[in-house]
Amino acid sequence: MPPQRGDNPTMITLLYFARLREALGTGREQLALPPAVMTLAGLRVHLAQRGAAWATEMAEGRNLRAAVNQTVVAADAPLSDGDEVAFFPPVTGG
Amino acid sequence: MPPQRGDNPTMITLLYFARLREALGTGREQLALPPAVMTLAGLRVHLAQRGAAWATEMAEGRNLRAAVNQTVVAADAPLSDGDEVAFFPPVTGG
Amino acid sequence: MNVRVQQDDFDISAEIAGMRRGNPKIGAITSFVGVVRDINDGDTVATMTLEHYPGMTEKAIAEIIAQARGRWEVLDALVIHRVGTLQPTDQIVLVIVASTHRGDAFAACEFIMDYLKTRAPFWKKEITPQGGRWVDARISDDKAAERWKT
Amino acid sequence: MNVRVQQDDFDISAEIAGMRRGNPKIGAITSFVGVVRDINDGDTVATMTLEHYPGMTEKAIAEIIAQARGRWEVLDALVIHRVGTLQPTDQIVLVIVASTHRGDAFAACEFIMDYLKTRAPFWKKEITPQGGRWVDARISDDKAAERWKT
Repeated sequence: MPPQRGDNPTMITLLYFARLREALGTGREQLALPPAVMTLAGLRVHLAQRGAAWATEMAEGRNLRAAVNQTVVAADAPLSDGDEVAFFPPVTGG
Repeated sequence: MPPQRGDNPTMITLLYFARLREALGTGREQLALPPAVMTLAGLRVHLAQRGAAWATEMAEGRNLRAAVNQTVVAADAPLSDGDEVAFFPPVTGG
Repeated sequence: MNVRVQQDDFDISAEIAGMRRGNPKIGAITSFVGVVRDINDGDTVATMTLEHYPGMTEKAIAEIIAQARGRWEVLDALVIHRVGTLQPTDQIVLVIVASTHRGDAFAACEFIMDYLKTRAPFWKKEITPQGGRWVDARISDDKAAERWKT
Repeated sequence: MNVRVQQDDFDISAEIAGMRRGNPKIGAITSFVGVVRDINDGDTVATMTLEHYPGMTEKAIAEIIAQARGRWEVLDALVIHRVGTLQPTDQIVLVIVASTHRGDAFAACEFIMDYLKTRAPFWKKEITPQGGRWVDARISDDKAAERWKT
Protein backbone atom coordinates (compact mmCIF):
# COMPACT_ATOMS: atom_id res chain seq x y z
CA MET A 1 0.00 0.00 0.00
CA PRO A 2 1.46 3.42 -0.97
CA PRO A 3 2.12 5.99 1.75
CA GLN A 4 -0.95 8.02 2.75
CA ARG A 5 -1.65 11.00 4.93
CA GLY A 6 -3.48 10.78 8.26
CA ASP A 7 -7.16 11.37 8.77
CA ASN A 8 -7.00 15.18 9.04
CA PRO A 9 -7.66 16.76 5.63
CA THR A 10 -4.65 18.49 4.06
CA MET A 11 -5.86 21.85 2.75
CA ILE A 12 -3.81 23.75 0.20
CA THR A 13 -4.29 26.96 -1.76
CA LEU A 14 -3.82 26.60 -5.51
CA LEU A 15 -2.87 29.51 -7.76
CA TYR A 16 -2.78 29.64 -11.56
CA PHE A 17 -1.21 32.42 -13.62
CA ALA A 18 -1.19 33.91 -17.10
CA ARG A 19 -2.07 31.56 -20.01
CA LEU A 20 -2.80 28.79 -17.52
CA ARG A 21 -5.20 30.94 -15.51
CA GLU A 22 -7.11 31.85 -18.67
CA ALA A 23 -7.20 28.27 -19.99
CA LEU A 24 -8.47 26.88 -16.67
CA GLY A 25 -10.88 29.73 -16.10
CA THR A 26 -9.72 30.23 -12.53
CA GLY A 27 -6.82 31.88 -10.76
CA ARG A 28 -7.25 30.50 -7.26
CA GLU A 29 -8.90 27.65 -5.39
CA GLN A 30 -8.80 25.87 -2.05
CA LEU A 31 -8.30 22.14 -2.31
CA ALA A 32 -8.49 19.28 0.18
CA LEU A 33 -5.71 16.98 -0.97
CA PRO A 34 -6.77 13.35 -1.43
CA PRO A 35 -4.81 11.18 1.01
CA ALA A 36 -2.83 9.52 -1.80
CA VAL A 37 -1.49 12.85 -3.16
CA MET A 38 1.83 13.40 -1.40
CA THR A 39 3.87 15.48 -3.87
CA LEU A 40 3.64 18.20 -6.48
CA ALA A 41 3.81 15.55 -9.23
CA GLY A 42 0.93 13.66 -7.61
CA LEU A 43 -1.08 16.90 -7.42
CA ARG A 44 -0.52 17.57 -11.10
CA VAL A 45 -1.77 14.07 -12.02
CA HIS A 46 -4.75 14.59 -9.74
CA LEU A 47 -5.64 17.91 -11.38
CA ALA A 48 -5.23 16.46 -14.88
CA GLN A 49 -7.90 13.88 -13.99
CA ARG A 50 -10.48 16.69 -13.91
CA GLY A 51 -10.48 16.36 -17.69
CA ALA A 52 -11.09 18.99 -20.43
CA ALA A 53 -8.71 22.01 -20.10
CA TRP A 54 -7.24 20.49 -16.95
CA ALA A 55 -6.18 17.35 -18.80
CA THR A 56 -4.59 19.45 -21.55
CA GLU A 57 -2.84 22.02 -19.36
CA MET A 58 -1.63 19.66 -16.63
CA ALA A 59 -0.50 16.94 -19.08
CA GLU A 60 2.99 15.63 -18.48
CA GLY A 61 4.35 17.05 -21.73
CA ARG A 62 3.27 20.63 -20.94
CA ASN A 63 6.06 23.01 -20.02
CA LEU A 64 4.74 24.11 -16.62
CA ARG A 65 6.57 25.54 -13.62
CA ALA A 66 5.41 25.17 -10.06
CA ALA A 67 6.18 26.90 -6.79
CA VAL A 68 5.37 25.76 -3.26
CA ASN A 69 5.11 28.61 -0.80
CA GLN A 70 6.54 30.98 -3.41
CA THR A 71 9.69 28.98 -4.10
CA VAL A 72 10.18 27.07 -7.35
CA VAL A 73 10.55 23.39 -6.51
CA ALA A 74 11.04 20.07 -8.28
CA ALA A 75 8.21 17.64 -9.08
CA ASP A 76 8.97 15.41 -6.10
CA ALA A 77 8.49 18.21 -3.56
CA PRO A 78 6.21 17.05 -0.72
CA LEU A 79 3.01 18.93 0.11
CA SER A 80 1.82 19.93 3.57
CA ASP A 81 -1.31 21.37 5.09
CA GLY A 82 -1.56 25.11 4.47
CA ASP A 83 0.81 25.17 1.49
CA GLU A 84 0.40 27.74 -1.26
CA VAL A 85 0.96 25.88 -4.53
CA ALA A 86 1.24 27.82 -7.80
CA PHE A 87 1.33 26.53 -11.38
CA PHE A 88 2.42 28.81 -14.20
CA PRO A 89 4.01 28.89 -17.66
CA PRO A 90 7.71 29.76 -18.06
CA VAL A 91 8.16 33.39 -17.09
CA THR A 92 8.43 36.20 -19.67
CA GLY A 93 9.01 39.41 -17.71
CA GLY A 94 11.57 42.14 -18.17
CA MET B 1 73.07 64.04 -45.00
CA PRO B 2 69.70 63.28 -43.40
CA PRO B 3 66.49 64.28 -45.23
CA GLN B 4 65.52 67.90 -44.75
CA ARG B 5 62.53 70.07 -45.60
CA GLY B 6 62.59 72.77 -48.25
CA ASP B 7 63.22 76.45 -47.64
CA ASN B 8 59.64 77.36 -46.67
CA PRO B 9 59.23 77.29 -42.88
CA THR B 10 56.99 74.48 -41.60
CA MET B 11 54.68 76.03 -39.01
CA ILE B 12 52.85 73.83 -36.53
CA THR B 13 50.58 74.46 -33.56
CA LEU B 14 51.66 72.71 -30.37
CA LEU B 15 49.21 71.88 -27.58
CA TYR B 16 49.96 70.57 -24.07
CA PHE B 17 47.39 69.21 -21.65
CA ALA B 18 46.86 68.41 -17.98
CA ARG B 19 49.98 67.64 -15.90
CA LEU B 20 52.16 68.38 -18.92
CA ARG B 21 50.59 71.80 -19.48
CA GLU B 22 51.20 72.72 -15.83
CA ALA B 23 54.77 71.40 -15.79
CA LEU B 24 55.70 73.27 -18.99
CA GLY B 25 53.82 76.43 -18.00
CA THR B 26 52.12 76.67 -21.37
CA GLY B 27 49.18 75.10 -23.12
CA ARG B 28 49.74 76.29 -26.67
CA GLU B 29 52.46 77.63 -28.92
CA GLN B 30 53.25 78.16 -32.59
CA LEU B 31 56.51 76.64 -33.71
CA ALA B 32 58.56 76.88 -36.89
CA LEU B 33 59.94 73.37 -37.26
CA PRO B 34 63.71 73.21 -37.78
CA PRO B 35 64.38 71.64 -41.20
CA ALA B 36 65.84 68.48 -39.64
CA VAL B 37 62.69 67.72 -37.62
CA MET B 38 60.61 65.43 -39.83
CA THR B 39 58.61 63.34 -37.38
CA LEU B 40 56.84 63.39 -34.04
CA ALA B 41 59.82 61.61 -32.44
CA GLY B 42 62.13 64.26 -33.86
CA LEU B 43 59.92 67.01 -32.51
CA ARG B 44 59.99 65.47 -29.04
CA VAL B 45 63.80 65.38 -29.06
CA HIS B 46 63.84 68.97 -30.29
CA LEU B 47 61.54 70.11 -27.46
CA ALA B 48 63.54 68.18 -24.85
CA GLN B 49 66.59 70.22 -25.88
CA ARG B 50 64.95 73.31 -24.41
CA GLY B 51 66.14 71.97 -21.06
CA ALA B 52 64.63 72.32 -17.55
CA ALA B 53 61.00 71.08 -17.40
CA TRP B 54 61.10 70.40 -21.14
CA ALA B 55 64.00 68.00 -20.76
CA THR B 56 62.19 66.20 -17.92
CA GLU B 57 58.75 66.01 -19.47
CA MET B 58 59.81 65.19 -23.02
CA ALA B 59 62.44 62.63 -21.95
CA GLU B 60 62.24 59.32 -23.76
CA GLY B 61 61.23 57.38 -20.66
CA ARG B 62 58.20 59.60 -19.93
CA ASN B 63 54.85 57.99 -20.67
CA LEU B 64 53.53 60.61 -23.09
CA ARG B 65 50.88 60.34 -25.78
CA ALA B 66 50.78 62.45 -28.89
CA ALA B 67 48.17 63.31 -31.48
CA VAL B 68 48.64 64.91 -34.88
CA ASN B 69 45.55 66.71 -36.14
CA GLN B 70 43.52 65.17 -33.29
CA THR B 71 44.39 61.57 -34.07
CA VAL B 72 46.72 59.54 -31.87
CA VAL B 73 49.73 58.52 -33.94
CA ALA B 74 52.96 56.61 -33.52
CA ALA B 75 56.34 58.25 -32.92
CA ASP B 76 57.41 57.96 -36.57
CA ALA B 77 54.42 59.98 -37.83
CA PRO B 78 55.61 62.66 -40.29
CA LEU B 79 54.83 66.34 -39.66
CA SER B 80 53.53 68.84 -42.22
CA ASP B 81 52.96 72.55 -42.39
CA GLY B 82 49.78 73.55 -40.49
CA ASP B 83 49.65 70.45 -38.34
CA GLU B 84 48.12 70.59 -34.86
CA VAL B 85 50.38 68.51 -32.64
CA ALA B 86 49.32 67.68 -29.08
CA PHE B 87 51.30 66.09 -26.26
CA PHE B 88 49.51 64.76 -23.18
CA PRO B 89 49.69 62.19 -20.36
CA PRO B 90 47.69 58.95 -20.59
CA VAL B 91 44.00 59.82 -20.38
CA THR B 92 41.99 59.49 -17.18
CA GLY B 93 38.42 60.46 -18.03
CA GLY B 94 35.14 58.70 -17.30
CA MET C 1 12.94 49.00 -0.48
CA ASN C 2 15.17 47.69 -3.26
CA VAL C 3 12.45 45.78 -5.10
CA ARG C 4 9.30 47.47 -6.35
CA VAL C 5 6.49 46.03 -8.46
CA GLN C 6 4.18 48.81 -9.53
CA GLN C 7 1.79 50.07 -12.21
CA ASP C 8 3.33 53.55 -12.23
CA ASP C 9 6.20 54.60 -14.41
CA PHE C 10 9.62 55.21 -12.84
CA ASP C 11 12.19 58.00 -13.03
CA ILE C 12 15.72 56.65 -13.47
CA SER C 13 17.28 60.08 -12.78
CA ALA C 14 15.64 60.29 -9.37
CA GLU C 15 16.61 56.71 -8.48
CA ILE C 16 20.25 57.22 -9.49
CA ALA C 17 20.41 60.56 -7.66
CA GLY C 18 19.14 58.89 -4.49
CA MET C 19 21.75 56.18 -4.76
CA ARG C 20 24.78 58.37 -5.34
CA ARG C 21 23.83 60.87 -2.65
CA GLY C 22 23.34 57.97 -0.27
CA ASN C 23 26.85 56.58 -0.64
CA PRO C 24 29.88 58.71 -1.66
CA LYS C 25 31.91 55.54 -2.29
CA ILE C 26 29.87 54.90 -5.44
CA GLY C 27 31.95 55.46 -8.57
CA ALA C 28 30.00 53.49 -11.18
CA ILE C 29 26.28 53.07 -11.76
CA THR C 30 25.06 50.73 -14.45
CA SER C 31 21.44 50.47 -15.40
CA PHE C 32 19.08 48.65 -17.68
CA VAL C 33 15.69 49.81 -18.93
CA GLY C 34 13.43 47.37 -20.76
CA VAL C 35 11.06 49.01 -23.22
CA VAL C 36 7.85 47.82 -24.94
CA ARG C 37 8.58 47.38 -28.65
CA ASP C 38 5.94 48.05 -31.30
CA ILE C 39 6.83 44.83 -33.12
CA ASN C 40 7.53 41.40 -31.64
CA ASP C 41 8.01 38.19 -33.63
CA GLY C 42 6.89 40.05 -36.73
CA ASP C 43 3.56 41.34 -35.44
CA THR C 44 2.53 44.86 -34.52
CA VAL C 45 1.99 45.24 -30.80
CA ALA C 46 -0.72 47.73 -29.79
CA THR C 47 -0.57 47.24 -26.02
CA MET C 48 0.89 44.80 -23.55
CA THR C 49 -0.38 43.54 -20.21
CA LEU C 50 1.98 42.33 -17.52
CA GLU C 51 0.81 39.90 -14.86
CA HIS C 52 2.83 38.81 -11.84
CA TYR C 53 2.66 36.61 -8.76
CA PRO C 54 2.39 39.06 -5.82
CA GLY C 55 4.65 38.05 -3.00
CA MET C 56 6.71 35.52 -4.89
CA THR C 57 7.83 38.11 -7.45
CA GLU C 58 9.36 40.39 -4.83
CA LYS C 59 10.92 37.39 -3.07
CA ALA C 60 12.42 36.04 -6.31
CA ILE C 61 13.91 39.42 -7.26
CA ALA C 62 15.33 39.98 -3.78
CA GLU C 63 16.97 36.54 -4.04
CA ILE C 64 18.49 37.44 -7.43
CA ILE C 65 19.91 40.68 -6.00
CA ALA C 66 21.31 38.75 -3.03
CA GLN C 67 23.06 36.36 -5.42
CA ALA C 68 24.55 39.29 -7.33
CA ARG C 69 25.81 40.80 -4.06
CA GLY C 70 27.50 37.49 -3.30
CA ARG C 71 29.36 37.46 -6.60
CA TRP C 72 30.33 41.09 -7.14
CA GLU C 73 31.01 44.21 -5.09
CA VAL C 74 27.58 45.82 -5.07
CA LEU C 75 27.16 49.00 -3.03
CA ASP C 76 23.50 49.43 -3.93
CA ALA C 77 20.98 47.78 -6.23
CA LEU C 78 17.42 48.44 -7.24
CA VAL C 79 14.83 46.66 -9.39
CA ILE C 80 11.53 48.24 -10.41
CA HIS C 81 9.18 46.19 -12.58
CA ARG C 82 5.91 47.51 -13.90
CA VAL C 83 2.69 45.49 -14.18
CA GLY C 84 -0.64 46.25 -15.82
CA THR C 85 -1.19 47.66 -19.30
CA LEU C 86 1.66 49.30 -21.21
CA GLN C 87 2.09 50.82 -24.67
CA PRO C 88 4.98 50.62 -27.13
CA THR C 89 7.92 52.84 -26.05
CA ASP C 90 6.77 52.57 -22.39
CA GLN C 91 9.33 51.52 -19.82
CA ILE C 92 8.80 48.00 -18.38
CA VAL C 93 11.65 47.30 -16.04
CA LEU C 94 14.54 49.15 -14.41
CA VAL C 95 17.65 47.56 -12.92
CA ILE C 96 20.31 49.78 -11.32
CA VAL C 97 23.54 48.56 -9.76
CA ALA C 98 26.04 50.84 -8.04
CA SER C 99 29.60 49.83 -7.26
CA THR C 100 33.03 51.32 -6.69
CA HIS C 101 34.23 50.24 -10.12
CA ARG C 102 32.42 49.70 -13.38
CA GLY C 103 33.36 46.07 -14.04
CA ASP C 104 31.35 44.88 -11.05
CA ALA C 105 28.47 47.21 -11.84
CA PHE C 106 28.15 45.99 -15.44
CA ALA C 107 28.41 42.28 -14.56
CA ALA C 108 25.96 42.44 -11.65
CA CYS C 109 23.42 44.46 -13.65
CA GLU C 110 23.49 42.05 -16.60
CA PHE C 111 23.33 39.05 -14.24
CA ILE C 112 20.26 40.47 -12.46
CA MET C 113 18.51 41.10 -15.79
CA ASP C 114 19.32 37.63 -17.13
CA TYR C 115 18.06 35.96 -13.97
CA LEU C 116 15.02 38.19 -13.72
CA LYS C 117 14.06 37.15 -17.27
CA THR C 118 14.08 33.47 -16.33
CA ARG C 119 13.31 33.39 -12.59
CA ALA C 120 10.97 36.23 -11.66
CA PRO C 121 7.27 35.36 -12.10
CA PHE C 122 6.06 37.90 -14.64
CA TRP C 123 4.10 37.11 -17.78
CA LYS C 124 3.55 39.31 -20.81
CA LYS C 125 0.43 39.29 -22.93
CA GLU C 126 0.59 41.21 -26.19
CA ILE C 127 -2.46 42.65 -27.90
CA THR C 128 -1.87 42.57 -31.66
CA PRO C 129 -4.29 43.09 -34.58
CA GLN C 130 -4.74 39.28 -34.45
CA GLY C 131 -5.90 39.46 -30.80
CA GLY C 132 -4.24 38.78 -27.48
CA ARG C 133 -1.42 36.29 -27.11
CA TRP C 134 0.78 35.28 -24.22
CA VAL C 135 4.45 35.79 -25.04
CA ASP C 136 6.42 32.54 -25.16
CA ALA C 137 9.57 32.16 -23.11
CA ARG C 138 12.71 32.47 -25.21
CA ILE C 139 15.42 29.83 -25.34
CA SER C 140 17.87 32.73 -25.75
CA ASP C 141 16.87 33.95 -22.29
CA ASP C 142 17.55 30.55 -20.74
CA LYS C 143 20.94 30.53 -22.44
CA ALA C 144 21.72 34.02 -21.20
CA ALA C 145 21.02 32.93 -17.61
CA GLU C 146 23.00 29.69 -18.06
CA ARG C 147 26.14 31.70 -18.93
CA TRP C 148 26.55 32.77 -15.31
CA LYS C 149 26.81 29.22 -13.99
CA THR C 150 30.57 29.02 -14.45
CA MET D 1 24.29 65.18 -31.51
CA ASN D 2 25.34 61.87 -29.94
CA VAL D 3 28.48 63.23 -28.27
CA ARG D 4 28.36 66.12 -25.83
CA VAL D 5 31.14 67.57 -23.72
CA GLN D 6 29.70 70.08 -21.26
CA GLN D 7 30.04 71.68 -17.84
CA ASP D 8 26.35 71.22 -17.03
CA ASP D 9 24.90 68.17 -15.36
CA PHE D 10 22.77 65.76 -17.40
CA ASP D 11 19.36 64.12 -16.92
CA ILE D 12 19.45 60.43 -17.81
CA SER D 13 15.64 60.16 -17.66
CA ALA D 14 15.22 62.84 -20.31
CA GLU D 15 17.90 61.29 -22.54
CA ILE D 16 16.39 57.80 -22.31
CA ALA D 17 12.88 59.16 -22.92
CA GLY D 18 14.07 60.91 -26.07
CA MET D 19 15.69 57.73 -27.34
CA ARG D 20 12.77 55.38 -26.78
CA ARG D 21 10.20 57.81 -28.19
CA GLY D 22 12.43 58.26 -31.21
CA ASN D 23 12.52 54.57 -32.17
CA PRO D 24 9.78 52.07 -31.23
CA LYS D 25 12.07 49.17 -32.20
CA ILE D 26 14.11 49.80 -29.05
CA GLY D 27 13.59 47.06 -26.48
CA ALA D 28 16.69 47.41 -24.30
CA ILE D 29 18.52 50.49 -23.04
CA THR D 30 21.71 50.07 -21.07
CA SER D 31 23.46 52.97 -19.44
CA PHE D 32 26.48 53.86 -17.39
CA VAL D 33 26.93 56.83 -15.07
CA GLY D 34 30.36 57.61 -13.68
CA VAL D 35 30.31 59.38 -10.31
CA VAL D 36 32.93 61.39 -8.38
CA ARG D 37 33.95 59.39 -5.29
CA ASP D 38 34.89 61.08 -2.03
CA ILE D 39 37.92 58.82 -1.63
CA ASN D 40 40.42 57.74 -4.28
CA ASP D 41 43.63 55.79 -3.62
CA GLY D 42 43.06 56.29 0.09
CA ASP D 43 42.79 60.08 0.13
CA THR D 44 39.75 62.26 0.68
CA VAL D 45 38.72 64.07 -2.46
CA ALA D 46 37.20 67.53 -1.95
CA THR D 47 36.70 68.50 -5.59
CA MET D 48 37.81 67.33 -9.00
CA THR D 49 38.61 69.25 -12.17
CA LEU D 50 38.23 67.68 -15.58
CA GLU D 51 40.22 68.96 -18.53
CA HIS D 52 39.77 67.85 -22.14
CA TYR D 53 41.09 68.44 -25.63
CA PRO D 54 38.28 70.29 -27.43
CA GLY D 55 37.70 68.91 -30.88
CA MET D 56 39.73 65.75 -30.47
CA THR D 57 37.60 64.57 -27.55
CA GLU D 58 34.38 64.68 -29.55
CA LYS D 59 36.12 63.05 -32.52
CA ALA D 60 37.56 60.25 -30.36
CA ILE D 61 34.21 59.48 -28.73
CA ALA D 62 32.39 59.52 -32.08
CA GLU D 63 34.96 57.03 -33.35
CA ILE D 64 34.43 54.76 -30.31
CA ILE D 65 30.66 54.82 -30.88
CA ALA D 66 31.20 54.01 -34.57
CA GLN D 67 33.31 50.99 -33.57
CA ALA D 68 30.56 49.80 -31.22
CA ARG D 69 28.01 50.15 -34.01
CA GLY D 70 30.22 48.00 -36.20
CA ARG D 71 30.35 45.20 -33.62
CA TRP D 72 26.84 45.12 -32.17
CA GLU D 73 23.30 46.01 -33.18
CA VAL D 74 23.06 49.57 -31.85
CA LEU D 75 19.84 51.47 -32.57
CA ASP D 76 20.96 54.60 -30.73
CA ALA D 77 23.90 55.68 -28.59
CA LEU D 78 24.81 58.76 -26.60
CA VAL D 79 27.84 59.90 -24.62
CA ILE D 80 27.82 62.98 -22.38
CA HIS D 81 31.02 63.82 -20.52
CA ARG D 82 31.29 66.71 -18.10
CA VAL D 83 34.32 69.00 -17.75
CA GLY D 84 35.21 71.66 -15.21
CA THR D 85 34.95 71.39 -11.44
CA LEU D 86 32.90 68.62 -9.84
CA GLN D 87 32.18 67.50 -6.26
CA PRO D 88 31.92 64.01 -4.76
CA THR D 89 28.60 62.31 -5.72
CA ASP D 90 28.41 64.48 -8.88
CA GLN D 91 27.85 62.72 -12.18
CA ILE D 92 30.88 62.74 -14.53
CA VAL D 93 29.95 60.74 -17.59
CA LEU D 94 26.87 59.18 -19.14
CA VAL D 95 26.85 56.43 -21.77
CA ILE D 96 23.53 55.15 -23.12
CA VAL D 97 23.12 52.41 -25.70
CA ALA D 98 19.75 51.32 -27.11
CA SER D 99 19.23 48.10 -29.00
CA THR D 100 16.52 45.58 -29.84
CA HIS D 101 17.89 43.08 -27.33
CA ARG D 102 19.78 43.48 -24.10
CA GLY D 103 22.90 41.45 -24.91
CA ASP D 104 23.97 43.91 -27.58
CA ALA D 105 23.08 46.90 -25.41
CA PHE D 106 25.15 45.67 -22.46
CA ALA D 107 28.19 44.73 -24.54
CA ALA D 108 28.23 47.94 -26.57
CA CYS D 109 27.79 50.12 -23.46
CA GLU D 110 30.64 48.46 -21.58
CA PHE D 111 32.85 48.57 -24.69
CA ILE D 112 32.23 52.30 -25.13
CA MET D 113 33.07 52.96 -21.45
CA ASP D 114 36.24 50.85 -21.57
CA TYR D 115 37.45 52.59 -24.72
CA LEU D 116 36.45 56.03 -23.49
CA LYS D 117 38.56 55.44 -20.37
CA THR D 118 41.68 54.74 -22.44
CA ARG D 119 41.14 56.66 -25.71
CA ALA D 120 39.18 59.84 -25.07
CA PRO D 121 41.39 62.81 -24.09
CA PHE D 122 40.12 63.74 -20.63
CA TRP D 123 42.27 64.27 -17.56
CA LYS D 124 41.18 64.37 -13.95
CA LYS D 125 42.80 66.48 -11.26
CA GLU D 126 41.77 65.78 -7.69
CA ILE D 127 41.95 68.35 -4.94
CA THR D 128 42.72 66.55 -1.66
CA PRO D 129 43.81 67.90 1.75
CA GLN D 130 47.38 67.33 0.48
CA GLY D 131 46.76 69.62 -2.52
CA GLY D 132 45.99 69.06 -6.18
CA ARG D 133 47.14 65.97 -8.02
CA TRP D 134 46.60 64.67 -11.51
CA VAL D 135 45.06 61.21 -11.46
CA ASP D 136 47.33 58.51 -12.88
CA ALA D 137 46.05 56.23 -15.63
CA ARG D 138 45.17 52.77 -14.35
CA ILE D 139 46.62 49.59 -15.74
CA SER D 140 43.23 48.00 -14.98
CA ASP D 141 41.66 50.39 -17.49
CA ASP D 142 44.14 49.37 -20.19
CA LYS D 143 43.36 45.73 -19.46
CA ALA D 144 39.62 46.38 -19.62
CA ALA D 145 40.01 47.89 -23.08
CA GLU D 146 42.34 45.08 -24.21
CA ARG D 147 39.63 42.50 -23.49
CA TRP D 148 37.66 43.61 -26.53
CA LYS D 149 40.48 42.86 -28.98
CA THR D 150 39.43 39.25 -29.50
